[in-house]
Amino acid sequence: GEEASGSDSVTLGFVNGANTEFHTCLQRAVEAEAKTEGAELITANSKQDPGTELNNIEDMISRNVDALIVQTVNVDALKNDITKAKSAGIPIFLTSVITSDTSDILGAVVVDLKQVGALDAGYVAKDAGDAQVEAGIIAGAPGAASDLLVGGFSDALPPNVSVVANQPGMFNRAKAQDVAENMIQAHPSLQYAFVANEEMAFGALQAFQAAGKNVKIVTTNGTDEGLAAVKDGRFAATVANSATVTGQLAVKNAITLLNKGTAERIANTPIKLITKDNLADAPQYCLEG
Amino acid sequence: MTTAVTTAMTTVIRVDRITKSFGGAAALTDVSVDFFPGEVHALMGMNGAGKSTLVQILSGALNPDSGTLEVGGLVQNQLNPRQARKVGISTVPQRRELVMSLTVAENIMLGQLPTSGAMVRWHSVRETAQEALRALGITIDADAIAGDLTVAEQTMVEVAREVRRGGKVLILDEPTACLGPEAAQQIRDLVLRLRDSGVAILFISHHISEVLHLADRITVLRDGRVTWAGLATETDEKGLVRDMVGRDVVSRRPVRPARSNEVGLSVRGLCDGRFLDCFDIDVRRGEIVAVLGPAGDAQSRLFDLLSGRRRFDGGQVSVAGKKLKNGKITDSLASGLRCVTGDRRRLGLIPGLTIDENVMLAQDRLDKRRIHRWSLLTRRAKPLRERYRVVSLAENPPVEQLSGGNQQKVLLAKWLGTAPSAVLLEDPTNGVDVSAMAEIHSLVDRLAGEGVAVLLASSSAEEVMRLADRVVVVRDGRRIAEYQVDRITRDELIATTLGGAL
Amino acid sequence: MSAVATLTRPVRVGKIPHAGLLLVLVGIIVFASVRTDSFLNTNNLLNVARQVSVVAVIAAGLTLLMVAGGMDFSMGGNVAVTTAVAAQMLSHGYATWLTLVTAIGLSIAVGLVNGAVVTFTNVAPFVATLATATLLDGVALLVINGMSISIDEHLSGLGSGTTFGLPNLVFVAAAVLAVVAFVMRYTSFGRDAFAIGGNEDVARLSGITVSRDKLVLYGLAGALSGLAGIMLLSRLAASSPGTGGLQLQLTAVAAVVIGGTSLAGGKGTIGGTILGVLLLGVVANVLNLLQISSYYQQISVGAVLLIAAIANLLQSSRKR
Amino acid sequence: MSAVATLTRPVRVGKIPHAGLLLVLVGIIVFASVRTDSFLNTNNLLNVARQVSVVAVIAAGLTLLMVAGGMDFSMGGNVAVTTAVAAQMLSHGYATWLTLVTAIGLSIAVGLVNGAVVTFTNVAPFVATLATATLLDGVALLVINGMSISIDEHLSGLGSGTTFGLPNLVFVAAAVLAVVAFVMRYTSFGRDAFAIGGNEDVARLSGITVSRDKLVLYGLAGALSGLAGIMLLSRLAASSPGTGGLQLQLTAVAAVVIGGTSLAGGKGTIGGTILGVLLLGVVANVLNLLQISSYYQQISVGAVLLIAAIANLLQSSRKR
Ligand SMILES: Nc1ncnc2c1ncn2[C@@H]1O[C@H](COP(=O)(O)OP(=O)(O)OP(=O)(O)O)[C@@H](O)[C@H]1O
Ligand SMILES: Nc1ncnc2c1ncn2[C@@H]1O[C@H](COP(=O)(O)OP(=O)(O)OP(=O)(O)O)[C@@H](O)[C@H]1O
Ligand SMILES: [Mg+2]
Ligand SMILES: [Mg+2]
Repeated sequence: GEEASGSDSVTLGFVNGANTEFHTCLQRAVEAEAKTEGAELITANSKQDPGTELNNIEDMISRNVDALIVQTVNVDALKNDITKAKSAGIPIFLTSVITSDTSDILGAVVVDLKQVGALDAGYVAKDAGDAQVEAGIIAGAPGAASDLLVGGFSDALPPNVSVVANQPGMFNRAKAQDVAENMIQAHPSLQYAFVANEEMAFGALQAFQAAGKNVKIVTTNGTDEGLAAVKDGRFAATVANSATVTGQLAVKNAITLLNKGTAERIANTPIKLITKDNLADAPQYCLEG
Repeated sequence: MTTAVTTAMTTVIRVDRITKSFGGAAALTDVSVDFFPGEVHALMGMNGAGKSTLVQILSGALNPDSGTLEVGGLVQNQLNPRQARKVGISTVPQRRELVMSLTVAENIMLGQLPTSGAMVRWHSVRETAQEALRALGITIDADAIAGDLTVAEQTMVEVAREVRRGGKVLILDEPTACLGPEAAQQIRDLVLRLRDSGVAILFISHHISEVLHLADRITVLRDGRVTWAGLATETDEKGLVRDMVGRDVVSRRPVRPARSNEVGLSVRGLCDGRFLDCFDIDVRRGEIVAVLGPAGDAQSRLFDLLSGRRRFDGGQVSVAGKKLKNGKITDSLASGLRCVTGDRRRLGLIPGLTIDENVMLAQDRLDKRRIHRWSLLTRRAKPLRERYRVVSLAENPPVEQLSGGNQQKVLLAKWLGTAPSAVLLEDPTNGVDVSAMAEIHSLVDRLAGEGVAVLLASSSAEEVMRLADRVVVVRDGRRIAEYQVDRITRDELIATTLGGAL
Repeated sequence: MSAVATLTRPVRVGKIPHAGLLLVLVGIIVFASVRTDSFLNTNNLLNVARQVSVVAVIAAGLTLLMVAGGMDFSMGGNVAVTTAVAAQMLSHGYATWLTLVTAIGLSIAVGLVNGAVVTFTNVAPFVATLATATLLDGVALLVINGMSISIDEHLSGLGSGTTFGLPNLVFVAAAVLAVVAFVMRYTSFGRDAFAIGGNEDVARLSGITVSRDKLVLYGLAGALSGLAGIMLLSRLAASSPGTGGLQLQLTAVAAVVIGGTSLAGGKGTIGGTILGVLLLGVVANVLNLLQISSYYQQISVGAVLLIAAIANLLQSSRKR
Repeated sequence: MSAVATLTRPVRVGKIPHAGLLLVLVGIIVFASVRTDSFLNTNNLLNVARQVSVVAVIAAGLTLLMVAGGMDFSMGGNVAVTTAVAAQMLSHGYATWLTLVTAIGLSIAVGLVNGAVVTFTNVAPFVATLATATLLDGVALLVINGMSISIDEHLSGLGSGTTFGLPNLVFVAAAVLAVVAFVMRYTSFGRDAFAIGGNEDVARLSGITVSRDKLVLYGLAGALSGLAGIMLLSRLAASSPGTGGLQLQLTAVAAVVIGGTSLAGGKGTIGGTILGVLLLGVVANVLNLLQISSYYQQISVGAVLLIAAIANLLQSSRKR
C-alpha cells in the first residue's frame, strides 16, 4: 500500500542485535510495518557485539535518520549511544528492554522477561501440584535477558519444585542439546525443564527423547513450530511473546511519538502462557520472509 | 686420467646464449655451454659468478630471460622441475634440501614411494633406501630423522637420492664443500663410476685440484660470462685461477710471531652425553688449534657448548681466565668468544634481513645500541663488506639473495669484525672461492697475530695444514692425540682424521 | 674404505606417544568419576562419544590438511552451509540421497575453492580461509533466511540410531578417523602430505604433484566438513542460525593443535587428534555434570587447554 | 689486489608498497562515494576513524609481536577483562587514575603470562593464547557477573571528546601506531624482533636476549590490549558480555595479515596493518551505508578480504 502519510515521509533506522530467529522475525515485522506506514527504513545488525552496535548507531546518526529503533545487544551499554543520538537530535526507540532511566528515550516496546519466566514457573507449579519434583534450567547466553528470564522463573517456583541444574545453552540449539544430554544424565529423575527460547527447547527435546525420558519442557517465544510442539505435547507450555507484535508496535509507536501523536510511550508486548488449551490465543510470531 | 670425450658425440644439454637478470642486474650474460654424456663437466668461477644460477636454470627452478635450452635435441621453453626430472636431469642443489621432519629412507624415496595398490610398502622403502646408501658406501641409518643429521650427512643423503633416481644428467652444486676428505673421496669415486656408465655430470667445486682431477671439460664463469671453456687437459691450476679471478692467487703459511704463553681459551673436563667425555683443551693467545675427529659432529657439539647454545653436563670453560656460565650466550659473547657456526643457514644468518643488518647484527648488540640508524649502519658495514669482499647484484639485498659463498663471507664479517679475544671457526671457508679463501686465511692469520686464540674445525685437510699450529684428535668424545702441524704431513693428517692415532 | 660415522641413536625408550595429554585426560576422568556417579555411566559415555563425533570428523580432515602445511579455518562455516542447504532441501521434500549428494558436493566445491586460492595465489591458508569462513557464515544465514529449518525424522537413523548399542554417529566418526589415520601412515598420498608440509619446495622438486595434492587435500577437508554437517544436522534435526560456524571451527582447531599437530606442517598424528577431541568433549561433559556455572566453565576449559598443551610438550621435548 | 666487481643495480623503481591493498581500498572508497553521498560526509569519516581506532591499537601490538614470530590470540579476551575490571572499579567509585593503572597493569600481567608460557614451555603461541583467550572470556564474564556495568560519564572525555575537531580516540590510536612503527624501524628492540622472527637461533647466538625480548613483546601486546580495552570502554561507557573477545580478536588478526604481516614471523609493516584496519572499517561502514542486508554484509566482508589478500600478494610476488 502506497498510502501517502503526508508529505513528511520519515526515515527510520533499525539496529538489530543478532541473527537468531527472534531477531529475524523482529526485523521482518519492522520492515513490513515501515512499508505500511510509508516510512523509509535503514537497517543494520550488531551481531551480538556492543562495539558494533555503537558503530551502527553512529553510522545511522551520520545518515541523519529521523529516529532510531534499537533492539539492543545490551541495555546498559546503550546509555552512551542514547546520549550520542540525543546530542545529534535523533531520538531512540527501544525494543524488548529499556534503560532504568527512560527520560532520554523516545519510547519503547518492552517485554517483561521476568514475567515470562514467572508464567512458565506458574505452569510448573500448577502442573506439579504438591508433589516434590525436580526441574532443570537451560539458560541463554550470559547477559541481562537470560538472567531476567531465569530469575523470573526460579523466583516464582514454589518450594516443592527444586531446581537441580542450571546450565547455559548460549541461545544455540546445538549447545543446548549437548547440555540437555548431559543434564538428563546427571539428573535422571528430572521432570521439568525451563529452556530460555524455543530454538534451544527443540534441541533439549531431541536430547530428552533420545534418552528416553519424558521431561516436560516449558519455554518461550510462540513460533509456529513451538505452538505445533505444544499442540502435540512435545512442549508442555510456551509463553507467547511475539516478535511480530513487538516489531509492529515499535514502528507504529515510534512514528506516532515522532509526530507528537499520542501513543503509549513505554508499551508492553502482550505475553501469554500458551498450553494445549489456549493455542488459538497465541499471536502470530513471525511474518513470511 | 681417463677421458671419454669424443667431439662427434651429441650433446645431452645445450645451453645457448642464456641471459638471466635479477631486478635488472645480470647474473648470467650470453652463456653457452654444451654437456656431453659420459663426461664430467666442471663449472668454475668466483662466488657470485653465476654457477648456481645456471644450475637452477638447468633444473627448471628458474627460467632464463633469453637464450635457449636444448635437452636431448629438443628445445625446452619454460622448463619446470618436474619436466626437468622427466627429461632426465637430476640435481643436488647448493642449499641442502631435505624434508627435515622425515626419515632418511623417506627422503631418498620422496615422490617415488613404492606402493602396492595405494599402500606404501615400508619394507621396500627402507630396503631400497638402504641399498641406495650402501651403493655409495654410506652407512647412515635409513631410519634416522633427516633433521638430526650433520650437513655432511645430509649432503650424502641428497646425493644418494639423486643417484638412485638415475637420469642422463646429474648436477652436483658444490657437493664436497663441507665434506671431510673421505666423504669427498666417496663422492668423487661415485662421479667417476657414473661418468663411465654414460651419465653427463655437471660438477661445481671451488677446490681446483679436485676439479682438475675429476673433470673432463671445464667452463669458467666470471661475472656471469664464460671466460674460458675447454678440456681439462688444456689448462692447469694457475690458468684456471687467472680465468676465474683475473690474477694470480697465492696463499702461503705466514711466519707468525711467537705465541704468547697466556691461555686464551681453556676447556676443562667438558662432558656432554655420549659426545664429549671429560674433554680438555687449551688454546693459547695467538695460537690456532684444529680439532679433528672422525665423527664430524663432536666438533659441532663442542662448538655448541662453547658458544652457550647448549648447556653442558659438566666441566668448565674459561676465556682469558674468566670462567663462563654454563649455557649463557651473552656471557660467552661478553668474554670475547665468537663462534662462526658451520651451518650458516640454520645458525648463521637471518633471512629477510639485509646484508648490512646481518653483518652488524652481533656488533650492534655487543655495543648495546638502542637506536637503529640506517645511514650509520651502512657506513659501518661498508668496510667489513669490502674487507670480506661480499659481492651482490643489488645494493643491499636481503641476505638470502646472495650466492652461497657470499653468504659465508657475510657470516665471517659478522663475527670476525667484532674484536674477538677467542674465536671458534667451523668450516670457515665453506663454499668460498679460491681468492676469497686465500684472503680469509690471511685474515685468520692476522687475527692470531693480534693475539686471538683460534679453535678451528675444518673438513678440509689443506685448510688445517694451512692455518693450524697444533692439531687435537678427538675420538669417542675424548682427546686421543695431539700433533704440532709442522711435524706431520697432509696424508698423515687425513689418516688421523679417519681412524686412530698415527 | 672406512665408513662415514653412523650416528647410532640410543634405543628408543618405549615411550607412550602423547603421554602428557593422556595423563591430563586420565586425570580428568578419574576426578570426574570420583566426584560424580553419572560420569562413568554407560549412557553418559555414549553421550560424550556422540557429542564429539562431529568435531572428530572435522578434526580428522584438519589434521591431514595441517600436516601438509595447510589450514582451513572455514570448515565450521562449511558445516553451517551444508546443514543449511541440506535442511532446506529435506524440508522442501527432496529425496534424502539427492540431498546428501548435493550437500557433500557443495562442501567439496567450497573446499576446492579454498584449495585453488591457496595453491594458485599464494595467499596464506589462514588468511584465505578466514575470509571464506566469514563469507560462508553469511551464506548459511541466507540459505535458512535467519530461521530454524526443521527436518523432522529425516535423518534420525543416523542421528539417533544405534548399532550394537553404539550410536551410529560414533561409527561414522571412527571410520573417518581410521581411514584418515591409514591414509596418513600407509599411503603415498599421506606420506606426500608430510613431505609437502615439511618442505614444499623439496616435495615439488622431488616430483610430488604439490598443487594437485593440495587441491585434493582442501577438497577432502571440504568433503569431511560436509559429512560433519550432515552428522550435525542428523543429531540436531534442524538447522538454525549459529549452527556450525566459528565456534565449531575453533573447537576443532584446538583439538588438533592440542593433539600435537604442528601449525607449521610436517608433523601430526590422528592419535593425538583423537585425544584432543576427547579431552575437549570430556571436559565439556564433566563441567556440565558437576554443575559448574557458565563463567567458570569457560575458565576451566581454557585452563585445561593450557595445561594439556604444556603437558603434551614437556613430555615430547626430548633432550638430544 | 683487483677489486671484485660490485654490480650496481639500476635505481629501484618507485614501487608503492601494498599497492594491491591500496587499490582495493581506493576502489571501495570511490565506489562508495559514487553510490552514496553520506560516505564522504565529514561526520561519517570521523565515525569510521573512531570505529577503527580500537582495532588499530590491538593490531599495532599484534604486528610487532607477529614480526617476532609470536602470536597472541587472547588480545580480544584481554580487552574484555580490562573493560570489565575498569568498569567495575569506576562504577564502584574508584579514582580514574587508579582504575587505569590497575587495568593496564592487569593486562600487562596477562600478556606476561602468555609470554612466559610461550617462552619457557615451547607451546606454540597460537595454542597457548587460544587457551588463555577462552579463559579470559570466562574471567571477563565473571568480573561483570554477566551483567552490564555502566561507567556513566567517567571516561567520556576520551571516548566522545575531540581535539581540533578530531576524536581523541583517533589521536591515541595514531600515537600508538606511530610509536610502534618507529620502534619497528628505528630501535634495536624492533630490529631484534625482526631477527627473532627471521631465525630465533641465530638471534640468540648473536647476543639478542631472545627470552627477555619475547616476554617484553607479549607484555607489550598485553599493555596495548589494556589500552584498547580502556578506549573501548570509554566509547561504550559500559562493559557487558560480548564486549571485546573473539570477534574483536579475529578482526585484528584479519587486519594484520591482510596488511601483509607474515604468520611465520620476520616480515611485516605498520603501514600494511593500517591499510588492513582501514579496509575492514571502511567496508563495514560502506555496507551499512549502502543498506546491504546483514547476511550479504558478511558475505561481502568475506569476499573483500579474499580479494584484498589476493591483490596484496599478486603485486608483491616478484616475477622470477
Ligand atoms: N633470487 C635472487 N635474487 C637476487 N639476486 C640473486 C638471486 N639469486 C642469485 N642472485 C645473485 O646472482 C649472482 C649469482 O649467484 P649464484 O648463486 O649463481 O653464484 P655462484 O656462482 O653459485 O656463487 P657461489 O660460488 O658463492 O655459490 C649473485 O650475485 C647473487 O647475489
Ligand atoms: N616413515 C618411515 N620411515 C622409515 N621407516 C619406516 C617408516 N614408517 C615405518 N617404517 C619402518 O618400516 C618397517 C615396516 O613397517 P610396517 O610394518 O608398518 O610396514 P609393512 O606394512 O609391514 O610393510 P610391507 O607391506 O612391505 O610388509 C618397520 O621397521 C617400520 O619401523
Ligand atoms: Mg653457488
Ligand atoms: Mg607388515
